[in-house]
Amino acid sequence: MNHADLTQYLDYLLIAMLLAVGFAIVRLRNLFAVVMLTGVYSLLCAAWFVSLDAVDVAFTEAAVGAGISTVLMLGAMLLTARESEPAGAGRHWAAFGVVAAAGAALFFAIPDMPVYGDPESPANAYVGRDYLEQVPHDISIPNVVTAVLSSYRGFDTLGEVVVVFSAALGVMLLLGFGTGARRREEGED
Amino acid sequence: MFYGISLTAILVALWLTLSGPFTLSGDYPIVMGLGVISIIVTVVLTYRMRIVDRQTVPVGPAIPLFAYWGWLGGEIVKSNLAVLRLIMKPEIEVEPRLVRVAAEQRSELGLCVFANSITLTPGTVTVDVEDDGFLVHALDNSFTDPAGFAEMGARSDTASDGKKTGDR
Amino acid sequence: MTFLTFLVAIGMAVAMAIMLARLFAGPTLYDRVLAANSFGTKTVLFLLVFSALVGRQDAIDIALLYALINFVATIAILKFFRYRSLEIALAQMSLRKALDGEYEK
Amino acid sequence: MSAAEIFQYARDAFSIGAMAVGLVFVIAGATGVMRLPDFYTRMHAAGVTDTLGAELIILGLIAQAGDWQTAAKLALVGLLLFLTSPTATHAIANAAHRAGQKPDLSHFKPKHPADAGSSEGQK
Repeated sequence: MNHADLTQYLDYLLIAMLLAVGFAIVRLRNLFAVVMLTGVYSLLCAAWFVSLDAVDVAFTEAAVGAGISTVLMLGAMLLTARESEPAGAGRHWAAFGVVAAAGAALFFAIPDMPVYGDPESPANAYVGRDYLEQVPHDISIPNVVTAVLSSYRGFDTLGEVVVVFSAALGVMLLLGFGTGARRREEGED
Repeated sequence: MFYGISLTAILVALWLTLSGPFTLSGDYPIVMGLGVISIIVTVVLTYRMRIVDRQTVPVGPAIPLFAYWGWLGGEIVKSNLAVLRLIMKPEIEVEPRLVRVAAEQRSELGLCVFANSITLTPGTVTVDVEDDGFLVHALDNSFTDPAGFAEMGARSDTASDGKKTGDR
Repeated sequence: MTFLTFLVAIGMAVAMAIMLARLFAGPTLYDRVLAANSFGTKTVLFLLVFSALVGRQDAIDIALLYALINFVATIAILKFFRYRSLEIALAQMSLRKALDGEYEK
Repeated sequence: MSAAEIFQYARDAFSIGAMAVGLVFVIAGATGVMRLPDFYTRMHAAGVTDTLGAELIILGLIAQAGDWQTAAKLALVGLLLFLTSPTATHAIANAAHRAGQKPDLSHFKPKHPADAGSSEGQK
């Protein structure tokens, strides 16, 4: 049996677990458990990305989703309650309507998507093929994605880095990491 | 100096493990250059921080430690089978115990190796470190044999600095 | 051989699902941390087996990253619950002492 | 049959054996985490997975690995798990202990499922 046939069953298992974790995140009231479940959700997502051959996305998802955002959410939990309040009963149906409509639109769009791994799909056909052919001649970097991000779109990546850095600074100022130490020192003095 | 050289050797080995074919093939000078630069920067930084010593680059203890890991592997297999027998019974029947284990290791590394070894063998977990020993939680009565702990302590002490227990 | 690797991967996924059940059930916070940590270990193993199954090495790098992140996240969560804060108080203090000593010279 | 073929078969047999036994340990550890009655006892069951189960599976994969680089990376992952798992387990146990969660030291009788629920230690 071909391994591509086998891995799709693993995909089903991973997606089933993703669904279960998603429902648990919605249902649980203990915010701490929710933070840990979002970390687990990122781990599962990244495992699924690996099986879809999107290794670089999986790398980012594991580092950002499971690593940094878990820590940031814990920092945010310092400033808020440990338990979430149950939502009012009346609001459920409107939200469900919006979610159902968005889901139906997504399902409606599925037939227009290119087949998984299709070499003729728009993402692979035009510029993508040029990149794949040009990278070995232009830059001596083995990974095409890295070459595109850090060389062909270098300024774009620089802008992204600036945005992410200032966002991280803003979050740190908001959450106030390290203020505890300052307060303790002032108390000692 | 010895520790600096061994740190460099470890970093080179790590770089080759993680990007071996690209670096060794010679087709990608950028990758090789980045590797050389990052290794040099790391070594220079650690030198400037003055943390290159026996504790951060434990090459001296590493050799007796590997021999110790061989013995520890046998212990891990034995206690794994014991725990497996306990938890695969149709009816769970365990009698957990909290016991104090005396720890008379000479060095902090020895203490650390001993505590980690206790945790690493299933059935016993170091819960707390106190002044003169560890507080150990054991899954069942059969895991709390003092002679076993004493042997593990002596061996981890020997492994951490290469001397026999007793000649301090 | 391929099929056996596939079976091991399925087994890992089943073990992950069992850990998820413990994560949902709790009942205490430490049960959840333990389950999340163990889930991470099993995800690492799943990725390793998966990389052997499809013959791609890249998944091993992801598994390495996971093993690191899993450890750091577990320690971060526990530190948070021990000190009610994310800063590493002790390390900061000793670092500051060392720096002060350095500058006085 | 040539020597290379015999080596090939031996390698495959070792790999299959190691991975199958490792799988048994991982699944047993997971069921143990589900079945054991108290947080401190569950910790031991998780340890079964982290030590022997993980290392055996990694050993089986190393035997299957085609080149030295894959084997070295797998060995690195194994070393990392070997070094970090006891630290993480100890950190969890220590945090629970310091937070005042008492281990249930009674003899767990299978007849009383009511004993299985551990005390709420969340603060």
